[in-house]
Amino acid sequence: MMNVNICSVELKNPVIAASGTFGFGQEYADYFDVSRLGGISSKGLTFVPRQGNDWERMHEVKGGMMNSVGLQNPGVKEFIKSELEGMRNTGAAVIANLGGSTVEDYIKGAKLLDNADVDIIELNISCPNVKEGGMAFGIKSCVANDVVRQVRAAVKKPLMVKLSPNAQDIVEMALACEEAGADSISLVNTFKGMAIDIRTKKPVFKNLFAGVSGPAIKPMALRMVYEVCKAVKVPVVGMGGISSAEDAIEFIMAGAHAVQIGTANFIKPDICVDIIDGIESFMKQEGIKRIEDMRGII
Amino acid sequence: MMNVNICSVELKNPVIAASGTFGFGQEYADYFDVSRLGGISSKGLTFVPRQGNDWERMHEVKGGMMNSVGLQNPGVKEFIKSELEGMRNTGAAVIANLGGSTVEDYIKGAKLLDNADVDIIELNISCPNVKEGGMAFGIKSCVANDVVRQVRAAVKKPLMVKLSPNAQDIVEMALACEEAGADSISLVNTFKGMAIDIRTKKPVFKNLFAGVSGPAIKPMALRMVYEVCKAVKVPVVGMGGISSAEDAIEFIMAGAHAVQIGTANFIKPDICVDIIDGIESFMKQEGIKRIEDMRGII
Amino acid sequence: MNSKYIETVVFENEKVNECVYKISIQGDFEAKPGQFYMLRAWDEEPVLSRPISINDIEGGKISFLFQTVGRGTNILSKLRGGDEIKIMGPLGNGFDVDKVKGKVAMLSGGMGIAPLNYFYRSVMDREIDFYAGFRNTPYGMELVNEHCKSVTIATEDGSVGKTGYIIDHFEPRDYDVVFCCGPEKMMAIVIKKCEEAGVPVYVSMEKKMACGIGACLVCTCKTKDGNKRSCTDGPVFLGSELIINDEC
Amino acid sequence: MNSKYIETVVFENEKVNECVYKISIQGDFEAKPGQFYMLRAWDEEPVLSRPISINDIEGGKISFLFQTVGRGTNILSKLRGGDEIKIMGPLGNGFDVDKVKGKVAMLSGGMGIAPLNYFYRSVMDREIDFYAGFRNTPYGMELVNEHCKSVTIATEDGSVGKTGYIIDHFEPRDYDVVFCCGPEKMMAIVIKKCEEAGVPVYVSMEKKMACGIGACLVCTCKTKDGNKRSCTDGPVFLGSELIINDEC
Ligand SMILES: Cc1cc2nc3c(=O)[nH]c(=O)nc-3n(C[C@H](O)[C@H](O)[C@H](O)COP(=O)(O)OP(=O)(O)OC[C@H]3O[C@@H](n4cnc5c(N)ncnc54)[C@H](O)[C@@H]3O)c2cc1C
Ligand SMILES: Cc1cc2nc3c(=O)[nH]c(=O)nc-3n(C[C@H](O)[C@H](O)[C@H](O)COP(=O)(O)OP(=O)(O)OC[C@H]3O[C@@H](n4cnc5c(N)ncnc54)[C@H](O)[C@@H]3O)c2cc1C
Ligand SMILES: Cc1cc2nc3c(=O)[nH]c(=O)nc-3n(C[C@H](O)[C@H](O)[C@H](O)COP(=O)(O)O)c2cc1C
Ligand SMILES: Cc1cc2nc3c(=O)[nH]c(=O)nc-3n(C[C@H](O)[C@H](O)[C@H](O)COP(=O)(O)O)c2cc1C
Ligand code: FES
Ligand code: FES
Repeated sequence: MMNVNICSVELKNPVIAASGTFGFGQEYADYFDVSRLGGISSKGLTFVPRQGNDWERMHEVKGGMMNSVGLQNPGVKEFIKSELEGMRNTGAAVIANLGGSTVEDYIKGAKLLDNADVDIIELNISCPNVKEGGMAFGIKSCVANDVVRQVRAAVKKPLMVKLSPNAQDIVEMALACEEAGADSISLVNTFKGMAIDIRTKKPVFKNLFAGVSGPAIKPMALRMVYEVCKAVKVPVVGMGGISSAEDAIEFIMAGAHAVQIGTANFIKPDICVDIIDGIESFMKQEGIKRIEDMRGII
Repeated sequence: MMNVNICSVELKNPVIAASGTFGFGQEYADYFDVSRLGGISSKGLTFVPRQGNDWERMHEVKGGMMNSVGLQNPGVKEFIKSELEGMRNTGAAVIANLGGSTVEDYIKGAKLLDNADVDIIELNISCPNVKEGGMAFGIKSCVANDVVRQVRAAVKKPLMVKLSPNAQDIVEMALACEEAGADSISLVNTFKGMAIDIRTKKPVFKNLFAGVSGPAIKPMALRMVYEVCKAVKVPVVGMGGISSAEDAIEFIMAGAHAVQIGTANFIKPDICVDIIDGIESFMKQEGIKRIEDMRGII
Repeated sequence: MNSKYIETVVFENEKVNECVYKISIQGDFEAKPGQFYMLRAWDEEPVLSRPISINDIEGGKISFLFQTVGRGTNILSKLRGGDEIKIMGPLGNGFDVDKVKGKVAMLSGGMGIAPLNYFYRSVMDREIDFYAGFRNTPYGMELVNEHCKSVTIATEDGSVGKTGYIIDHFEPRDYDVVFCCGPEKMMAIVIKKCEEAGVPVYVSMEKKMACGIGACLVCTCKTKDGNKRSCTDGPVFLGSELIINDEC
Repeated sequence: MNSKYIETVVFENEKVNECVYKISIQGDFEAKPGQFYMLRAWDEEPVLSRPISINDIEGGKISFLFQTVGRGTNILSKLRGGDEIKIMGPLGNGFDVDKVKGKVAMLSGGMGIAPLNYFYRSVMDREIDFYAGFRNTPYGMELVNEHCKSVTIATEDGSVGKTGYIIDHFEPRDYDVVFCCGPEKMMAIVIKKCEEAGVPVYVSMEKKMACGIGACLVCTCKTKDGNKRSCTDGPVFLGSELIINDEC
């Protein structure tokens, strides 16, 4: 009843833990049965290991938080060697989130993942916290089209492309990625925001800007997901501020095949289970048989 | 100490009540001495009177609200006849916020205001709640450039152009408006968002989308104000989610000459006074003599 | 300035039933029946205050009767004596007591009893037929039950009084004027019934509000005379002036 | 699953001074000194929970000593017995009691007393010199004062004990190992002093946290072995491993 199919990968339910908020899937095992999840998107990986950003990495704001982690990760190779098995053992579908600074890095990372035991590669062309890259690919759709096309040509695994809400035109961006061969679109990543420490009279973040996530961004994220669902034919995975089953259902009704839960994991460690159970009981109450029966219903 | 000068209009302090949240300036008189305000921006006016949108006009979200009022207003003529004197009598600088569906309407409205006793015309090219117009001007900078240029040619009064955060490129947009003759830039208007009623399985708003305002949008608004301040030479008036003196100071440190307070008026009717007093006491604590001494200090 | 915005404390918060509470606040309050206050017992979240009608002003206290619906009323329900609360009001036009003349009916549906209680107190000396509908157990009827000679109660489950909706037990033809407060659907039917019978009916509208004082225009009702603000032009409207449809 | 996330109620919330409170919760708690919990007494706002060290576990209760700083701790300060609270933990590596050997100094600055109280309780049988600095009136020192033979207190205003910063009255050379918890600036100085004296020092870092369990990487400290998560690899680090600068 709850199962969904995204780029020919079957998820037991439409709830996926979002990249960067759920480590490599083990950290939450003390708090709930992680196998309940439809899927887990790994911390953003890059071909080369990264230490991430210095200085302040987090700042809380009304209705959410800002982060500037800057893709700290052990690199794709080390991920495959040390983390993948544990992630696979969670029993949830394994989505490898891949960032990059250059097209070459994306391709090299994607090729390694293509030969590893991951279900889906989620191409993050939208990380606002890495100066040299990522974000650069997520603003203009022609640039995105190019990187997606090249990565597509290099791998066989299902390719999900994760969009930035900071794109100049989110619909054009989604269409460009679909045209370039994306099997699925996920959105949104964090919104580019800023904070100033008025006592020190300096920006809170060394990079000046950081990514805003959490309930505060939900109305904008939902709008973008709706617009993209109307435009593309490939399945869409929606996210941005989801913190309840009701929120998740809104995204599904807007047309999303599945949803990802990020910041809300910090509100309550087993919130994904509440959301899964909440969707199921809503469907029972409303006599909705399958997820697809309410997908895009509005 | 607190006074600021925007397009040669002197405000006694940098705090302005934002358009659409403060009526025509009288409504709050039962709650505080409205003459304390630096300025008041009127409810959005159009050349032709408008009844505004039907159906639901408001939906509360985490950290803010969504509105779809749709520029209900008595029209510029009636404003000048019945409301302007009262607004003038508040003792705050009078900013007439002008919306429109066509360039002709903008010009006709602006000309009437040009001959009336208003201090500044704030050209709203960014209202997301009017299907036929407004928003159309606020997305692409070439379109904005054109309307601003034509209105500029038609009026002598100081022209402040209010940008939408939904612009494809906020910096390009600001530059285009400056180039077209704007004496000042104000930003941001509301973010385009969406909400779905999962029980009725319908969008909450008849227009599908509505404008998000309030504390939730502050980090994004501040970032945009900062970027625009870096780019343009004309004075910038910043807004978006400001609900405390600290927030206001962040915008000023990001480079804004003044700030506008919108949704926060609904949190506490005399919040503008708290913000004015709070800025003043911060400056005393920090030994800052004039507003411009902390403007753009970061 | 004698501000209508007051930061004060709760005197008492009484649990009336499973999901209905009555908050009282001490002070020297004066207001018209049918007026309301914007209540707030939190700092920043939720962003907006909640419009709640005056349920009573009596013995140096104002009281509000409310039902837990969502975020705001749930916070309100948890308040205890001494807790901070901010109230802004009285707001709105209120009921016109001068219109309470001749044969008068008051009609409440569910929580609609809240403003009608205080309205009833203000005109208790006159002859009024009171009709009150509830889903199940009635509440908030003490004053009316004690003083009103003609009280008709209906409950949807028939547990008290007549069974079904109160409007099914109400006939406007017998009256010179009708006052009604209840769910939108109920009021729509009452307006229609009264129109057919040629009897004026005053209804209190419940629209979502942001400012509560006429500045933001999110609370408008469609009327024959254009869009009107429920918070200042209302919440009480003459039924025949409203354009009632699924959009209002 | 025996979850480390518990929804429970406050047993007592004691006001220690103007801006310091001690919350206790009943239950059968077990944890290492220096570990912490994520506390939350609100639904959605603020979004994040607040990391607070274990101040004591004793008599079937766990307690947290905290200072009001901003949004979260202000809500915590208003809690009363019976109010709902959610706690997640114990988290972090904690202090290693086996390292408490030879001549030992414990050093707290301000609220740094919070974890050191429970640490002290766990090793009370050993000989420890305790140094505690406060801005003005000391707090949270009951256990230490009662049992510790050597307590040095300094207050910035000189109202109690020595005058000035506690670090000015502390000489690491005399010790085999030092444990320290206090403001970042103080710890930076202590680390430097101990390094110069060749004495190992363990410090408890206070970084902003989101998940508290190692999943989000917002709480990292720079160490000679790369970035480490304060919430799981810490909060206790060996001073000589940290790269201390204005960025950490
Ligand atoms: C003039 C007026 C008088 C009222 N008097 C009473 C009263 O005496 N007793 C009582 O129980 N209720 C009364 N209501 C309804 C009451 O305002 C809502 O039940 C309450 O706002 C719900 O808030 P919430 O946070 O619990 O619900 P949520 O659903 O979380 O609220 C979300 C938003 O919708 C608004 N909202 C939700 N339901 C309503 C509604 N029915 N009317 C207006 N806004 C709504 C809220 O104010 C808020 O902005 C009155 C409403 C109005 C307009
Ligand atoms: C492991 C650990 C143990 C701690 N133990 C204690 C303790 O026992 N007693 C005590 O009083 N304080 C302790 N702190 C500090 C405490 O977490 C902060 O004072 C508290 O989070 C401030 O929250 P706020 O909402 O009141 O402040 P705000 O300034 O509103 O908080 C905004 C954000 O910054 C974070 N933050 C602010 N100050 C700090 C800080 N000093 N450290 C970490 N995050 C911060 C908050 O958690 C929140 O995410 C500890 C911190 C850590 C990391
Ligand atoms: C601390 C943190 C780290 C993140 N790291 C990544 C990342 O490495 N790769 C990525 O694609 N998205 C990353 N994100 C973005 C989230 O996956 C998600 O797109 C975003 O937070 C919006 O969803 P939310 O509001 O539910 O958190 C991160 C988010 C947070 C809060
Ligand atoms: C109810 C409402 C009505 C508004 N109407 C207008 C308007 O008529 N013209 C305009 O330029 N902006 C309008 N705005 C936008 C505000 O002026 C402001 O740009 C926006 O709300 C962001 O600021 P805030 O977060 O402080 O509210 C409106 C906002 C709200 C909430
Ligand atoms: S609520 Fe703002 S005008 Fe009525
Ligand atoms: S707080 Fe998330 S990793 Fe430490």
